[in-house]
Amino acid sequence: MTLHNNHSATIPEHTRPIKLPSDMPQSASVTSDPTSNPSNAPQLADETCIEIANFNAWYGSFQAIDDLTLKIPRNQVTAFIGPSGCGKSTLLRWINRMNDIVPTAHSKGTLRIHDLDVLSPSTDVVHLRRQVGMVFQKPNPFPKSIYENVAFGPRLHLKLRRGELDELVEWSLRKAAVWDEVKDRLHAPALGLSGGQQQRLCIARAIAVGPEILLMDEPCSALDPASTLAIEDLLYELREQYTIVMVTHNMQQASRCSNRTAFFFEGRLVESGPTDDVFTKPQQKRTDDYVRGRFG
Amino acid sequence: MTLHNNHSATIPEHTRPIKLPSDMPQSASVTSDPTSNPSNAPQLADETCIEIANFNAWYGSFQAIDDLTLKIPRNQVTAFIGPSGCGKSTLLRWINRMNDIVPTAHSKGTLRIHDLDVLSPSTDVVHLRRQVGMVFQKPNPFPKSIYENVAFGPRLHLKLRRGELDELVEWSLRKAAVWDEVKDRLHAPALGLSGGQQQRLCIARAIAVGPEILLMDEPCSALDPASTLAIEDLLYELREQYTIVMVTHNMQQASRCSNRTAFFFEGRLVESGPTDDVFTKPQQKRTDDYVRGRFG
Amino acid sequence: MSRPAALENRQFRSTGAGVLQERLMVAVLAMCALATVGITVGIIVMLVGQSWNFFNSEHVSFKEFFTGTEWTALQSKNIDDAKFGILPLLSGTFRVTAIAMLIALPSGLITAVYLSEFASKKVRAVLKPTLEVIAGIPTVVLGYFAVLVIGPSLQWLTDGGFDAFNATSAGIAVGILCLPMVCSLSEDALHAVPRALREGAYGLGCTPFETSVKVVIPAALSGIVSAFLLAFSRAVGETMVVALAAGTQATYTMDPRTQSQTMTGFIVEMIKSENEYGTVQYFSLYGVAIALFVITFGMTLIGQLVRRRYRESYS
Amino acid sequence: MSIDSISQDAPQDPGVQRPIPEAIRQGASATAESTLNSRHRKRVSKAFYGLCVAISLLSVLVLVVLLISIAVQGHSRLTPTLLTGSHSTSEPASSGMYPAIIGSLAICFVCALSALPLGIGTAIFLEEFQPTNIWLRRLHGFINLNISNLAGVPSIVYGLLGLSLFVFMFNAFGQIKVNESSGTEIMGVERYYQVLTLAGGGDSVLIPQSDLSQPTITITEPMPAVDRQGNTFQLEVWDPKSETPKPSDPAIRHRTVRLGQGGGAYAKTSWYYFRLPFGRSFLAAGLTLSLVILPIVIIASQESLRSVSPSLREASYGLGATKWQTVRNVSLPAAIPGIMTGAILAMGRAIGEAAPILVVLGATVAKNSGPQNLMDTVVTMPVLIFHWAGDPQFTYQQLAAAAIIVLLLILLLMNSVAIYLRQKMRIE
Amino acid sequence: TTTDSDAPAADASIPESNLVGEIKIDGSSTVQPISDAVREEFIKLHPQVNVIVSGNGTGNGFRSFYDKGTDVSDASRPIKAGEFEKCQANGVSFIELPVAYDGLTIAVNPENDWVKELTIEQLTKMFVGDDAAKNWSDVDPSWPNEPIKIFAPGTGSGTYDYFHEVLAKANDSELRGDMTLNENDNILVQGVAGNKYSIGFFGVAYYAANKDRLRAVPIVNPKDNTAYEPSVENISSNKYAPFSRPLFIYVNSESLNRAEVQTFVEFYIENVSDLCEAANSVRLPQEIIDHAQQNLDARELGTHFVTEDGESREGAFAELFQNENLVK
Ligand SMILES: Nc1ncnc2c1ncn2[C@@H]1O[C@H](COP(=O)(O)OP(=O)(O)OP(=O)(O)O)[C@@H](O)[C@H]1O
Ligand SMILES: Nc1ncnc2c1ncn2[C@@H]1O[C@H](COP(=O)(O)OP(=O)(O)OP(=O)(O)O)[C@@H](O)[C@H]1O
Ligand SMILES: [Mg+2]
Ligand SMILES: [Mg+2]
Ligand SMILES: O=P([O-])([O-])[O-]
Repeated sequence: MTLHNNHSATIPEHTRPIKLPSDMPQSASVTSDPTSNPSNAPQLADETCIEIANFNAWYGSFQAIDDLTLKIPRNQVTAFIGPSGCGKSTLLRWINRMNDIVPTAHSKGTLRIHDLDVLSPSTDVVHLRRQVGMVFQKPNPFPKSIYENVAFGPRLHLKLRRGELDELVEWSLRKAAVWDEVKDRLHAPALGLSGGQQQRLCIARAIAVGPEILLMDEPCSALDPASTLAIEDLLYELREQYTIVMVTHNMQQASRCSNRTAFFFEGRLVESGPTDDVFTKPQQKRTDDYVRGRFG
Repeated sequence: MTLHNNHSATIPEHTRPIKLPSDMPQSASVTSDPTSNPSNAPQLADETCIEIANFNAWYGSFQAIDDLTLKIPRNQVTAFIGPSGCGKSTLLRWINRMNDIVPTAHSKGTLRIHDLDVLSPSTDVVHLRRQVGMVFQKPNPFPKSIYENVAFGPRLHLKLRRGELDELVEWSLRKAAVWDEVKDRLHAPALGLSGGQQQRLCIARAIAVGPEILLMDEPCSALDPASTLAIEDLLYELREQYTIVMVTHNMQQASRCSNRTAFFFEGRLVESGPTDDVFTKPQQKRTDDYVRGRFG
Repeated sequence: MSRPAALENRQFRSTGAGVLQERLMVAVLAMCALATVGITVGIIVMLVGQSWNFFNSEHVSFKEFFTGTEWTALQSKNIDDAKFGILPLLSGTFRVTAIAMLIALPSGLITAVYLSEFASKKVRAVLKPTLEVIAGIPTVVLGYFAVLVIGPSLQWLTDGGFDAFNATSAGIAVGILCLPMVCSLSEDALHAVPRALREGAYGLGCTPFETSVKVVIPAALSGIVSAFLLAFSRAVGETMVVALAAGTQATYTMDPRTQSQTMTGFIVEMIKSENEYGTVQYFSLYGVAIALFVITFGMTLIGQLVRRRYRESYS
Repeated sequence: MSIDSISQDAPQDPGVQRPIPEAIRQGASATAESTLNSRHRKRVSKAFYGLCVAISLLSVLVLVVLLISIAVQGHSRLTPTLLTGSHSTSEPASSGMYPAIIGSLAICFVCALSALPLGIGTAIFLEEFQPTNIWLRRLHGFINLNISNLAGVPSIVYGLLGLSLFVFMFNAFGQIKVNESSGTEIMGVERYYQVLTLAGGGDSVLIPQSDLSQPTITITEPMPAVDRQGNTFQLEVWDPKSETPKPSDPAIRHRTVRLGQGGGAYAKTSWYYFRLPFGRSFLAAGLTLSLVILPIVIIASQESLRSVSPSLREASYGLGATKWQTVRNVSLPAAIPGIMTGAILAMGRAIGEAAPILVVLGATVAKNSGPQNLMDTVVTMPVLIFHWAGDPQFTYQQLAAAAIIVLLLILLLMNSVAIYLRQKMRIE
Repeated sequence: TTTDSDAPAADASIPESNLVGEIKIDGSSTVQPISDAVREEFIKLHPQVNVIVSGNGTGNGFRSFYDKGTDVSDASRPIKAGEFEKCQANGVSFIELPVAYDGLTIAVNPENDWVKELTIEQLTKMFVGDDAAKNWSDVDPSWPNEPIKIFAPGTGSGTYDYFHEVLAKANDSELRGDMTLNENDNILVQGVAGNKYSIGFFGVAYYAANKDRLRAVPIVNPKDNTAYEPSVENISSNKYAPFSRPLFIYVNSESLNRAEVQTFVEFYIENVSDLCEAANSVRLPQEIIDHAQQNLDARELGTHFVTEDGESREGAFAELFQNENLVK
């Protein structure tokens, strides 16, 4: 809480850190235009948003993540790379406690988002997930209309007045750069959209509840080249206002879209740092081998 | 037949090309030491083993391969690359008529292995598949013992005395570079092996029936780096005696292991040629984009 | 693009009601699930409680119950004449079940192999619904079929060598009844065999027959075995067909041409006759029921265990 | 490493140059023989294929023979009477199955109302609320195992359970006897005395019963009574020994009884009449059948829920939905077509079940109408078929066949509804 | 619907019955067809009365009867002393009403061409004791050497009891234990009709309904040594002895207070002689019916077939069915 209060004046409203429900009234008064102080951006860039320390995760008795320590800075795109099965998805799914639904999954260590202890059993996961949106490998819109997909989250969480929901849906779809393509068929089934449109719809759905962080697990791996491009453009825009963590298999994509890269191997973090450094002058031989495609 | 007879003296016994049943007696007399004339190797490299011309393939009404023409030379490794769904596997599966078991699959055009018309309904597929071994993306050993896996094919096709079978199993496992790891537990279940060992076992199983051609559909994509390395080493050895066609997603793997590369896109062959040329000076923009990771 | 008011000024719904609803639903659903355990407990309590009246009687001994070759619960008015050896009922059940299995297992498995390995879409489109229709036929109908078609045909074929009610016609009808079950469960098992194994076999030059018999069936064996066990317990527990077609005389023999009262057949007869409710003869039906329950429960349990092991071996 | 260097290195590597086994050498040289071998193997394969086709055809053939034999036997009895009449011993030819159809549907209804919520709830609990705690996980596993075992329990055992649990309720609430109040009555019953009037021919009036311990009444003086519309009126008494002649006006006769006329208790029940134990009632039968189909419903629902793509569920959780919200908004809507299909198939099973009904309701088929109240007994189609098929008279045999045709048609109808539902929901 | 308060006089001639209630009947499967026939006629007149007829056998019927499970019990033999005691103990008093004659018919398969007639001795050989004849040839050497397959009513039935009484009671033995027993007489018919070497016994009604697939065996009357068929005349004249027997209904007297039961039973006695013929039984002499009617009208409770000391009375039906024998 202290960490956050010191900075609260400089933090744009929409990236307000996660607070326990009791904190709401205090910070509700803080309002400022997110774009009013661009000069603050570089300064913010180094503030830690997610802090992982000595983190271990298991599925049953299989250890998927082994003593991992990593800081993920705010308002940047962090890419997780590494060969299949190295634990990238597992880590991502622990950040918003998605692994709660895997009966065999358990973990140990520290995982904080600002001042919130994510792993604590008393953490309100509903609240957590409202602040930490997730986008999956395969676009997974609900078999409902486009509108209903986006409205799903707000309907669950927010008290809305008439008209507000429509406004929110439009805003989210615009933000996800898919509004123009769907505005004439908001009530058509979402499954009728193309893969790329579906994936952008999923992003719209995720940002409609106003998260601070977006987790993306290989968001482009099921998409055609054109759709991939559209999503990459979108990431480029969104990073202004969200902290983004993405898993990718495509090294070129990682180098194109991310500010920072973390390389995992067999459940351990091998190397992390600014993307350019990791790709051009990796410190570890294994990283070098991997980014050059020698394995994986 | 003519094409083949001209060269028969230089072809190692176990890689003798496919013949129609009527040809058998004539060539049965041909025996020569496979290693006696290494100087011939470069010359052989250009002889066409598989000839594909104006080939089209469909699944139901969906055209997976569109008017494809390609020559695959003998005793070389040819790599098929291209984004997912471009028809690489489909082509591979037509070469040994594996698509016979897909009810909706049908095709048109020319597909010859030496003088054998593969697609002709009168072709003896059992005989064909004996000569064209196949190794799959995911290692698929039978749930039997290691020995039984390798002995499975020979038992089907050959009349063998006891000792002969043992000898053959050992030879195949040695050839597939897995003998040392399994020789003490030949009768243990094959499913107890690691992924890489299983994949090499599958290669041993394929060569135990004495094929000329080995088709490999992403043989390393399910494997860890160490196993991948072992398989790549193996390919390197085997190409001396087999014509190898492999599908891969890993551009670096293609450039490391193959002599020739064919790039597919959306059911068409975009470019094919010596691997170095395709990777360093591709003729087509799309090829360039792909090998640089701009899509796929 | 400024953020909509709804997000600028997020008014969260209170989670209290949601949490309460969630708890309530979990409790309700857990009650449902526990109720299923309650049913099993109920069955066991009921069977044990009622059969206590039987086993506790001075006229019944466990030894006689398990080894006696005469069962005269329905025939003896006088408890002193009653013989309670379950072997005749077991032999009746065995005869009917054996005949049923002789029919259902091979043909069910072969049909399953056909469906999963060879059949074209069109054939499947005909065959699967046909089997589903057979599976949906009420057992009374099959009993009727056994009495009216199978029984007379057998008598006609053998020139009266069969009784009017006999184990064979009941067995055939029960076999027809079990066939779709064997078939669909075996097909599931065959279906679960990874395609890769089939392709591996074809890739080595196997014919379809060799692929099925040497690779696919062995790989699916535990699933098939558990299908067989389930069919077996279904046949053992089948009631209406035997009540109509198998006859009501409990004889300790292996002759499939004669009447054969099965365990279920006996229970129905006893219930229908309401023979001396409260007498040992009446309660003997619970003794038979508990034996029946133990047999079928054991079968399904083994089937489940087999199935579980095999699931693990693939994942 | 260039390709050229590889190909030059290769021959010098001694590891590659292993002798080719004799087997392959010979196998290859004896190709003609192996072709013969392959021809033989192909023949075996063809024969096997033939066997498969033959056996599969046989199963179709069985169905055809069965249907034909039933159609031949029953077609002449497929008359309107079959659908409107009821079982008759004196005039077999005018027998029908109206009460049985209504009875089966009523039982099915009870069955659906009880088994579906319970079954779907259980399936949801097992599939969607998987606990992380190891002991609770074991409990889950145990419940799952228990359900598959329940699916294998013979239906007649469920019948016995229903008999103890629903029909008699272990005699905990008393027994059902004639001339006494039956069991523990909870609602839907009014007690009267029924007294014959002077009108004769079974004309009677009802007199409210005030003292329940008094099973009979003797009319000695005028008293209030209820007519068949439920209106209260004053009942007149006529003394045969008195001078007054027996009233001749039928309207008066309707309202007059003989002096000293006795009457016995009559329990007037509403449709919602409810008592414990249930006795041999369709409610007991429906509940018993719901035990039979419960495992089927659970397993079908589980399968259907399992086939809902986990990614949809994760999407919902990712948006901060709770488990129950996810179930209600995402999993259940997506699984409903499968659940409905399973449910309807289970209903089909319930409609065709006879053994537990025989145990719970007995084999009586003489009933002219559907159930009048919850505690009324019914006739069901399978039991009627069982009864008719067991009767050697040719007419009944034909009737049995005709009833089977009707039953199969009803099942077919249900299955088509299932398929229609499945398709419709899939499109939406 | 017509309201009865101002219904026109024309309707009064056939008043529409508004009798309601439920009547439960169980017992003899031999009487069941008669009760069924009466039921069907009765509910035509009184459609709102629910009459449930089961046929689980005389003994089973009596058990429900003394447990107050039924209002009326059908019986193909008189109540036994033990059953009467139970009734007394449970406070169930009843009126005993004979309703028809039955000839217990011994039937064989029509293809059976060797059995022309049967004597009591032959029947005893076939049916009594566990050492009874296994094969037909054991009864008469000229008959085929094939096993006898016997289909008989269940032990809860009056027919079984009656048969037992005639053949086995005298020498204190039991009927053989390896018969196929079934309370459902239709199953017995099917069994006998289905196999050449089978034999069975049941009420004449079941034979009459299946004359085309059964053959009734004439039974030698021990009094005049002549074989008689179970025909209507032979049964009613008691020539078909000893297998001619009366059928009864027993009515719970408490139930008889109920208007619907009273109406039903009156209807039963009034119409049974006509209806029983339709149901293939044999009508009783009118004087017996009249006597039954009197007993009913006078509510004469008790049985004629058990003595004061609780012994079953022996003797011819017509002689026993007298008021002086009535025991409450
Ligand atoms: N639900 C689960 N139960 C058991 N093991 C799991 C489960 N999910 C993942 N694993 C195992 O945990 C390890 C890490 O998995 P994870 O999905 O995090 O890998 P990944 O790096 O995302 O790989 P990929 O690139 O293939 O998605 C793998 O070995 C995987 O097999
Ligand atoms: N059995 C099948 N039935 C119908 N369509 C199929 C079938 N198999 C493949 N296809 C389609 O044919 C196209 C080519 O498939 P193919 O498997 O050859 O692609 P690929 O290049 O091997 O892709 P990948 O790299 O993902 O394996 C794809 O669009 C695929 O969806
Ligand atoms: Mg992953
Ligand atoms: Mg592929
Ligand atoms: O007539 P019974 O059923 O009692 O033989």
